[in-house]
Amino acid sequence: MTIAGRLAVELPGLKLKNPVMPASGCFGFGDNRYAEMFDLNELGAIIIKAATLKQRDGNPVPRIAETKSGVLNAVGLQNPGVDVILHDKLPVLHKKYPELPVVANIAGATEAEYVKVAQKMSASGMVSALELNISCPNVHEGGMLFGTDPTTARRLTEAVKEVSQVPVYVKLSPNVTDIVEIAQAVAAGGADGLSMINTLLGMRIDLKTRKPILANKTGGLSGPGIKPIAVRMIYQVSRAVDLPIIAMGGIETADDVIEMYLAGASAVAIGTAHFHNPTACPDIIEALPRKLDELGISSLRDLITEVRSAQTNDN
Amino acid sequence: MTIAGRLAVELPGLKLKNPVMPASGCFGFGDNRYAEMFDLNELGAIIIKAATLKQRDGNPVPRIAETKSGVLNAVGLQNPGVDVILHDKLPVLHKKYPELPVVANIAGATEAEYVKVAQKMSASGMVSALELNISCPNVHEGGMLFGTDPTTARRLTEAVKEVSQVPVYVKLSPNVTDIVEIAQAVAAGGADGLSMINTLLGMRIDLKTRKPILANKTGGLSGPGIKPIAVRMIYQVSRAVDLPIIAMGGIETADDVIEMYLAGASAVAIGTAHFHNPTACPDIIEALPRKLDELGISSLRDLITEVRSAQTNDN
Amino acid sequence: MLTKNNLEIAAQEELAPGIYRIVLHGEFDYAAVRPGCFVMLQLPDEAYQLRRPLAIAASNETQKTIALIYRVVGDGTRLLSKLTPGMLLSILGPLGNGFSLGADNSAEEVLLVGGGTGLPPLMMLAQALNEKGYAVTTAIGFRTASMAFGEKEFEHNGKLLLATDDGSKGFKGNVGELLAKQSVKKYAKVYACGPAGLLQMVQKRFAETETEIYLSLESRMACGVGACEGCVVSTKDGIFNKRVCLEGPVFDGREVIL
Amino acid sequence: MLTKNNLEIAAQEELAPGIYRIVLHGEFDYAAVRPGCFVMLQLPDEAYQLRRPLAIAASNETQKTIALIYRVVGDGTRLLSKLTPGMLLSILGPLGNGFSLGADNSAEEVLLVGGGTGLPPLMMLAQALNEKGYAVTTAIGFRTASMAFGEKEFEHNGKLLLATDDGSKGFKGNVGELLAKQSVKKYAKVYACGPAGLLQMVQKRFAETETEIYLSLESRMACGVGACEGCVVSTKDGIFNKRVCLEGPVFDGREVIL
Ligand SMILES: Cc1cc2nc3c(=O)[nH]c(=O)nc-3n(C[C@H](O)[C@H](O)[C@H](O)COP(=O)(O)OP(=O)(O)OC[C@H]3O[C@@H](n4cnc5c(N)ncnc54)[C@H](O)[C@@H]3O)c2cc1C
Ligand SMILES: Cc1cc2nc3c(=O)[nH]c(=O)nc-3n(C[C@H](O)[C@H](O)[C@H](O)COP(=O)(O)OP(=O)(O)OC[C@H]3O[C@@H](n4cnc5c(N)ncnc54)[C@H](O)[C@@H]3O)c2cc1C
Ligand SMILES: Cc1cc2nc3c(=O)[nH]c(=O)nc-3n(C[C@H](O)[C@H](O)[C@H](O)COP(=O)(O)O)c2cc1C
Ligand SMILES: Cc1cc2nc3c(=O)[nH]c(=O)nc-3n(C[C@H](O)[C@H](O)[C@H](O)COP(=O)(O)O)c2cc1C
Ligand code: FES
Ligand code: FES
Repeated sequence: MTIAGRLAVELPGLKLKNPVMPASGCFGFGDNRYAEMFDLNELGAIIIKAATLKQRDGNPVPRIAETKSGVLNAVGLQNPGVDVILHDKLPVLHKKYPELPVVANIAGATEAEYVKVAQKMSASGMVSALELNISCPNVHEGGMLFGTDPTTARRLTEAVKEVSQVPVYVKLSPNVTDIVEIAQAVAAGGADGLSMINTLLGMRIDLKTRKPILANKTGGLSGPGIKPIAVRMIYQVSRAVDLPIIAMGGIETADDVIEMYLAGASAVAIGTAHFHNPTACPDIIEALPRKLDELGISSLRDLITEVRSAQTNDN
Repeated sequence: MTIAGRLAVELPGLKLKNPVMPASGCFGFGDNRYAEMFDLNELGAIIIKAATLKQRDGNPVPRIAETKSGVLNAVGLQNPGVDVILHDKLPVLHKKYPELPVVANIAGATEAEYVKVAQKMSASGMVSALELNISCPNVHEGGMLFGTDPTTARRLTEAVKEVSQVPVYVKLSPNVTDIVEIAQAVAAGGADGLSMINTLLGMRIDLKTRKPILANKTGGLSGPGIKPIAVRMIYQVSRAVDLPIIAMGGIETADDVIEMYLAGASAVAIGTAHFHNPTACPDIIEALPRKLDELGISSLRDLITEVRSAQTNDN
Repeated sequence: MLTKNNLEIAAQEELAPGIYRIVLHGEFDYAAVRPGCFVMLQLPDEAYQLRRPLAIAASNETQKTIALIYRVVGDGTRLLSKLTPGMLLSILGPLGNGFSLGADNSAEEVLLVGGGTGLPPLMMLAQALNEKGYAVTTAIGFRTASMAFGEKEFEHNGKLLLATDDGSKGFKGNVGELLAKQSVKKYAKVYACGPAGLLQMVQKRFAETETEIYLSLESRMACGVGACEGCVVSTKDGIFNKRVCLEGPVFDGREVIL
Repeated sequence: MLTKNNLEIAAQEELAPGIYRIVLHGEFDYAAVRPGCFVMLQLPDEAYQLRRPLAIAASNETQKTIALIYRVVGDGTRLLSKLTPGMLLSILGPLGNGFSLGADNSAEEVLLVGGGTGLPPLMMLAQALNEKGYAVTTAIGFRTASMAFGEKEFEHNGKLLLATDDGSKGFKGNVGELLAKQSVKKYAKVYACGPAGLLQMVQKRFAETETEIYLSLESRMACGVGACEGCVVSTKDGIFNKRVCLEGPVFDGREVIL
């Protein structure tokens, strides 16, 4: 498969005809009714819901709350487990969309669990890259705890890199004092790329019940309200670490995509935007060429080069 | 002066007829045209703009950018210096509104500077409390650096407490991995209360110039988009630290105020809401009694007691 | 194929205090609508990230209209109630499985039980069942007489049992108490939609009977299409194994765990 | 006393591609309006936290209307351009110092220089100066003829010098080049509003003359009332010592540092 065109981008393990992919957890395994609304072959890639070693039931409901320009979720990594995903979910996805690159988001409660999931997933031949989720704020064991300490993050990255047969993108948590430090640690651990950002830890309280709306109490905040935080973090990290970044956090439009590229991104993922605009991905893909024209950008590849070299001069 | 009524609350140094005060930096020293729109005597208190030892010019413009349900600012603590404030600003405020409690936000580049400002401010007889700003994301020296390391935060609190003649509220930064740890540190340092949250570090990039909109590149994100983060942090901290909390971060309505109380707040400050609703404070004060009726809450004092005791049972 | 469409507000009226009926006009997959289906409605304000799930109360393919009936409970429905004819709303749907209607030309007796905002989907259901020949009885409850709505529609399609908490109209008490005074064995099917307490009451009341039980659930939703795992519910077969938006909102009352 | 008022959109029209004139009707402190004043307009969408500063282009106390003229540059002005008569907009104002007009019944020659969205406040200014007896000359520039607006208003109140970048109407070139061909010594006052480049040109051109220079500045604003220090500008007397919203937007061209 060759990729060409002004929207095409190339990242470790990912030759993408365009940079747009649904973010993990917001598009299941492609097996939902959003898939009736457009052809998933139009996507640059898809990042599937987190996979853990065993089936996870997730958190009690309510799992969803709304905030101004944001959404709180506490799904808690519900998934049928890596074996079922490899056996039931990915073959169906692969069969329906043979040319759609798949990025598998993986999570675990222990390093050993992460390693096993990585092993199985990457050996399947059905995924192009792994997205190492060290940033889920909604589970007590594992998740975000791996993403807030640089030493732990580095060690986990090394362990997963050791077994993975495909490139590994580490998905960073924004709930840290210094994201650059974590990015540098996972880079030192051998990460092939970064995915950022995961959700910010938040809460809503119901005035009548006086209790948090989410059964889990806290949840992860996503959506356009967090975009400025994502842009800042990507800007800081891309200047400090020489790894490609899959950007996410409140992207809704082609403008937002370009803003992420100007911050230092190489590709983008769309999560929360689906909830109000189910065709957010194809809409953005369609709008991008016009936006590039308007801004005098020849191609996204060129834009990446320009931004990265401007960064060097900046420093 | 006695305070009574269902909106009255009492915090160290602050006997407030209602819990609503403009947040630091969003209402100057009361010397702006918002003050034409309502009588500042209606306010519970006012938190004035940060004071530093010497005059500060602040950051270059643009200093303001808009985000979805949020605002980025990089004013950079522009102020005329503590002496001018004490000589020109506070006497005017005091004369016009003799019964309006004033909380003075103070900042510095070094511990010595903080201490001097605290000394002068608290000795003036014109302020009821200090708000120790260890969380400004928009200045390079000092500011947020004092608020992200527990040891530094504790030491600074101790130093300021030693000289202050009025209670000290420490204003915490949300840009940390573990806000509870910082809150515990400043509590150990002798803080009389907490103010939370300051702004989150963010950025917007202009698509045409390809540069950050703010001249300072990054800025502090405020407004309703960050409210869920503020609620979560106040909820966590109020369970871990036995200090009254002045809550801020996206409050726009009486509902938001009650949500903050349910999270663990004892009073509230309103910042960004002024920019679209200049009478946000009096509007909230007017709406609160109706909201209390609706929710069957007899008084804010009772609500604080109920929430704090429910917290104990929770733990 | 699922589509989102911009439908125009054709009319909006307040049926009872805080209860509105809004009629939307335009392209829609009318053929796919079944009683119990819902739509995800986008509010015309960018601060609202989530579409609101609302049941379809009526659908008219000829006139190209659907009607929704909603209660103002929060900011979103409050904004919706202020919108005026002519404005466009983005509607995703129809979604969900809908009620199982059973065979045509049946003369079986069926019971519909509703409360609060559970009534809208039952209105469409009552009509569909009546048209199929079923003998429909509907039992609904309100706080007080002035809050009642939908009576005419239900009476038009069968028998109506009305309860009000304060007795200002019909039976004094809630629907559960009303039904407690009745024999319910005769009903071949019972369909219920409303607050959790009402569904639990129906589930319990009919547990020992032969009656087929269909319960329509509510859940906080993000996607509405089975993509996010936000709206799950447990059944006898597993924990959180069903999505209200995709496998529901109607569940077998003997399977679902409330 | 400053107030915010809900004014009703009375009319909206597109004057030139992307340039709109909106007329608002209702209570407002008309007496306090001076040419060069602005309002802070709230967009009817909760995602927008900041009001938009827009100059008052016309004000009519008898009819209780103000007019604003704006260019669509971003999301906020795009939304504004889609709003229709009858809707209410929250307006804070009038704000800012406005232009210094000088004595009544003067016959002095004055020059107005404008470009882009700097024209609206000059329209009101031209009329006020003309009414006072001044001999008003206005020099304005556009990219091309089809983008021009306001010509009639300025011609009605004095002499108009028009430039277009492509020469499709009037002088070919920008306003600076147009003025370079003229003697400007005769003007007692010059008033300018527009992009930074234009203001700098005026500042430079008149530096060595006796002419009073009034420049109206733009700045990104949060409060618009002097509360946030967001909109500062430097003068000869100090760094960032003036707020565009409160001490401005009009500054003495010999004091302000651009
Ligand atoms: C399948 C389904 C069908 C429904 N049909 C109807 C109907 O026909 N008429 C009607 O009045 N109501 C119906 N509801 C409930 C309706 O969705 C909520 O009342 C509405 O979303 C509240 O929105 P709000 O913005 O006013 O409240 P807010 O509290 O401001 O909403 C905040 C968030 O919580 C969600 N939410 C709040 N309450 C509920 C609830 N009870 N159920 C699900 N989500 C909720 C909102 O959708 C939104 O995402 C239905 C719910 C579901 C799941
Ligand atoms: C005193 C004053 C008077 C003005 N009068 C007019 C006028 O009469 N006609 C007109 O067309 N424009 C005028 N402007 C500029 C106008 O405010 C902006 O074009 C407008 O705010 C852009 O809003 P937006 O949402 O479309 O753009 P966005 O880029 O989406 O706005 C984002 C934020 O940036 C601010 N912003 C963007 N551009 C400018 C700018 N050039 N100046 C100030 N803030 C900006 C917005 O107010 C908003 O806070 C004036 C500005 C000032 C300061
Ligand atoms: C409902 C929901 C479920 C999510 N599940 C996952 C997940 O399983 N793994 C993960 O790494 N991120 C998960 N995320 C985070 C998103 O992938 C994304 O990082 C985040 O939402 C920010 O992007 P957005 O603002 O575009 O949604 C989830 C987000 C949402 C809203
Ligand atoms: C323009 C602006 C200036 C601010 N200046 C200060 C300041 O000087 N000192 C300080 O502690 N916080 C400052 N803040 C932070 C606010 O006091 C407040 O903590 C924050 O904005 C969150 O509240 P809000 O969402 O209600 O605005 C400033 C905020 C804004 C928007
Ligand atoms: S709402 Fe997303 S799966 Fe049901
Ligand atoms: S915009 Fe706030 S001081 Fe001018």
